[in-house]
Amino acid sequence: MNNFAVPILGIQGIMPELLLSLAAVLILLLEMTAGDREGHGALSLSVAGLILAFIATFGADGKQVFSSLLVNDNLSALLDRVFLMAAFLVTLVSRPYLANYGLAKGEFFVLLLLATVGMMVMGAAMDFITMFLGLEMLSLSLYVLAGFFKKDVLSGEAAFKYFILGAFATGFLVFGMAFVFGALGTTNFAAMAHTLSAGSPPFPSVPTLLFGLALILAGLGFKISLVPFHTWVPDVYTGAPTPVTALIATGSKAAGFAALVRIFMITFPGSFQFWGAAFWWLALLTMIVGNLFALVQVEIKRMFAYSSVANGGYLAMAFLSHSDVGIKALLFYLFAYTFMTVGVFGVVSLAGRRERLLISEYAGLSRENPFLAAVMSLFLLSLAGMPGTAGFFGKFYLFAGAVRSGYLGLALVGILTTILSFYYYLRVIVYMYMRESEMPREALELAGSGRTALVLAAAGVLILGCFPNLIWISIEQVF
Amino acid sequence: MITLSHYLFLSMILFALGVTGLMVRRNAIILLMSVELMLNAANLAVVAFARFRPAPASADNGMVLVFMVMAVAAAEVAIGLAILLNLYRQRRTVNADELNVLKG
Amino acid sequence: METLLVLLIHLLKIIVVFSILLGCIAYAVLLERKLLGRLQVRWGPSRVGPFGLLQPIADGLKLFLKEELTPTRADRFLFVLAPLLSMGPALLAIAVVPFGDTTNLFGLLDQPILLQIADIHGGILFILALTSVGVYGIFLAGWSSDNKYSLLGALRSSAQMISYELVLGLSITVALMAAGDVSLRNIALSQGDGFWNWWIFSPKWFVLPGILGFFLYLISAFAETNRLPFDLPEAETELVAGYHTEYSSMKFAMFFMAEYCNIITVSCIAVTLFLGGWYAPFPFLPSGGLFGCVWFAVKVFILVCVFIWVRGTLPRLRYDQLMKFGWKVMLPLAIANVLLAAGGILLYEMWHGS
Amino acid sequence: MMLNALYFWFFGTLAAVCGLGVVLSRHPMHSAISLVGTMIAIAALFLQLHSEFLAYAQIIVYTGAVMVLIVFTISLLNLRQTAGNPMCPSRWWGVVFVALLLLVFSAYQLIDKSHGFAGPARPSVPPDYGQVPTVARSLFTTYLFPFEFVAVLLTAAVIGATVLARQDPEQHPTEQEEQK
Repeated sequence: MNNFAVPILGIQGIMPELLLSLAAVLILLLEMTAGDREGHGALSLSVAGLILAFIATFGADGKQVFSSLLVNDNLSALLDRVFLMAAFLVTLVSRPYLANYGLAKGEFFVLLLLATVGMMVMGAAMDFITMFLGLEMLSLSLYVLAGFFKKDVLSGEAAFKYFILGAFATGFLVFGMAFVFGALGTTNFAAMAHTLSAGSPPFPSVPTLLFGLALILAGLGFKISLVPFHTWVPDVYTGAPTPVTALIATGSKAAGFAALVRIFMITFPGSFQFWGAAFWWLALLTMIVGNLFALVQVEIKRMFAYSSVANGGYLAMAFLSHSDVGIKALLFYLFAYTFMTVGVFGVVSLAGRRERLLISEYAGLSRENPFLAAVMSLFLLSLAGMPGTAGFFGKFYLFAGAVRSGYLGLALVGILTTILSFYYYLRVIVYMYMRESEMPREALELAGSGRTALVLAAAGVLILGCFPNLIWISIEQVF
Repeated sequence: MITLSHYLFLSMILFALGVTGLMVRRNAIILLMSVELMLNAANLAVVAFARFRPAPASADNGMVLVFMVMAVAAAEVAIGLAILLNLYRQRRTVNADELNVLKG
Repeated sequence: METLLVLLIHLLKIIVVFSILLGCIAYAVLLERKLLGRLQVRWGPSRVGPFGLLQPIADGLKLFLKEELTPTRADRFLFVLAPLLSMGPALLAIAVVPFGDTTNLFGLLDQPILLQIADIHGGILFILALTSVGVYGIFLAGWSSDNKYSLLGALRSSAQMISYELVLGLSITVALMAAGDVSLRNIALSQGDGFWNWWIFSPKWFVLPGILGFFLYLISAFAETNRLPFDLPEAETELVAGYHTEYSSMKFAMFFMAEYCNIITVSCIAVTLFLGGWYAPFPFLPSGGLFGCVWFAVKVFILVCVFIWVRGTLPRLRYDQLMKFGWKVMLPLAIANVLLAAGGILLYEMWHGS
Repeated sequence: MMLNALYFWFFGTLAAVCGLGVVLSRHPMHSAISLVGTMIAIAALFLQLHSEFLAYAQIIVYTGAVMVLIVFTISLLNLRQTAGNPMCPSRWWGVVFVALLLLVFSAYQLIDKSHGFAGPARPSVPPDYGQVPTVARSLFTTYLFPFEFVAVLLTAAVIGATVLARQDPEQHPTEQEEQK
């Protein structure tokens, strides 16, 4: 019998992922045995799993585990916290939202947790193989979640569009990975960087490597909805159940950025001259197109969809800054963006037994439920970049980084489009406070966990806005 | 003599056919198959690269990648067909052009 | 010159094996009819030739001379492709089966030749791959006929084959784990010196997983070959012969032959994996060279008889029973069996210090 | 060497022609069967590239599982020929783009001989290259994490597919069986 060396397991390195998977399995078992109709059991198990996983992220020791397929450094721990926070808030919002439709099934929470596991693996991946698997875990779960309302035509169509275009992007990504593998002979990021720095040329030729990188950029560009690859965004964001939209807009996007950071900023910083220009154009286009299209929308989810595209543009700007400054700004903005985006989609989810689709339907919300209107205004102001909110510092760091790296023009475009965005964000506030609803609605009741989520998100926005140093300290530790 | 570029060229053709299929066909199941074609093309490229690299030490690496892509493709198809089945129950069609309640 | 000789030997091997296989298929049909007859207390075919021994030839002639029919709304291309897809993989699978060790044909040759057409490394995977292609033959036959009974038969059959393929794969895993190899020749070689070393009885895992694995394999093989009690796809009483309703003449003959060929192939695999391949049951009996082939043939013959015996005695299952049985009984058992075998092997190796 | 080239050209052409069949066939079932052809041809090429394990895995996973699932769905939904042109002519600009990409890439391949792109000598491979035990060993040692993770991923896919495809019992109890 062949004896072979048992690999070093490094279970501690994947503790958060393990805890979440365990929670998912427990929910499944609970569903099977107890018949958890209202989703209370699933909710508490998810929350427990997420909190434990969050605590476990503080055990990051910077080591590479599982034959250096994963890394457990401060960057991945910080990203894990972004994902877990997004998932936590979304979970809290989901139960009351789903219960409204009588669909609070355990599977929803299971898939949500597994999607989070996918994001975390993506954030910690040091190898194309693990990155790809994490991405697919995330995507497959989200495809299903987007189509979770089986009777709903919009949800079905959203799932279909998301799936087909996502699979298309996966095809590009895998083809790109094939060529990068061919050029460097490995799928491991550290080994790739080593091969490049050792001066051995890419195997057939340099263009092979660049071709592969371009395809990977296209494939991941889909995930983070940069502009030529953003066509799915409005449809999917509108059709998917709103908490799922929140997760797609935050966690999934953050995971995409995490993979991009690992590949482009950490593994291939040397070829900046090639991919830098691509990011410049992508960021520019994304900011302009996202904000312009957001201006003309009448449906609220569609408007936030384009606003999320625009935010992707601001985030992409970070890639042009010198690597560590860029990564720090990116991380900070990801935190801020997560709070405010989950916040707005949370409000949209909970603002009524039936969702309000049009912006004009938000007229008079301040009377029905002053709390909802207030937190919504806070999130909107933060998205617009008002000082005192998280959005302000987030944008400030991003633009400052771009200016410092000499991309004045791009920063200027960013600032101009931000000013443009004031119009459509403030319009919602105007509707909520200054317009009367055409047909009077009675006061809204908010379920407990939904309220908690919104309070937490609002607190996050305010704390980041007033004391950015709290989070900046842990970001500084990344490098 | 059969060289690396032969394989890469074939892989490129298959990939291009997959992309073409995604663009010109409207039947959702054919779209799904086109994606599979793309993944197959990528797999072929990886295996060819692994075989022709000067140092074949990395071959296992490429093969594991291919194997994972296969496994994921199976999962992806299962999910995709479930989505399609659901869509068909709602609309009695799998023509991508008729899915236009949401206007991109 | 050397290469030419090698090529010639290979060609000869192929011709010999395939002609024997085709003969076996023809006479397996006769065997089935005879045995079934006896089981049902009647004679079976007895008119053509002595004891009906020429019956297969008469059957063959009859099938050749019948008229070919193609339904008007059939999908012509697939209608023709289906029997080929059914027959091809079934025949190909025999190429990797080791019938014996090596032989120099009683001193006729200087160098011993392998009693196997091709000793490929991943032999068992090759066979699994062929099995998975074989599903298409049946499915396309049913689909292209444009007949709802055929389609139902085809759907049932492929669902059944896919479900039981899992069990099949898991049950053979046990033997693969014990032998530590996937090459059929090496697996057979690992079972020499007496029947207690055959993987069905092997002490490596304290007997149970071997026997359980063998029976799981056998049951799923019944399902894979669409034999009673799992012959739902062609249940005459409900589906009018199922997927091959619309087929006649040669094309029908191909499905027919594929079925019997599959029976022989799965028997060969069972013998190779679990029943010691070409080895005699006791070490003092000769099993080298052509003797091995004899032992192999005897074992396969017994298994084929078991197939027929089961057909003669068991009633047909209902479709939902079949599916439930596959997923809720066979699959868990097979998974548990793999774990059990793994544990057994681990203990064994710890015991013997590996 | 001759035989080698013949083998490549045969299966390479088969793969390409079948790939074309996927795109051009009017009926989804024909597309599916063409795709099966492509996959088998690619498996044959894997064999030529000494990747025995992957060749079998390709057939077992793709033709044995993935394509059967697709073929099943086609016949379950009973998708008959679509009336009129199954292609969408307005999307042909995309095809032009793809063709251009292909052209550029192949031209570059043909021109760029300096890096040995057009014909590196085939390096000799170790005898156990690409064999089942080799790949298995790295799957269970170096790549243990992906292996286990893919199991979780498949579980997620199973859960997801059942959630979507399962019909709620009160609706059509008879169709339950077909979902398997």
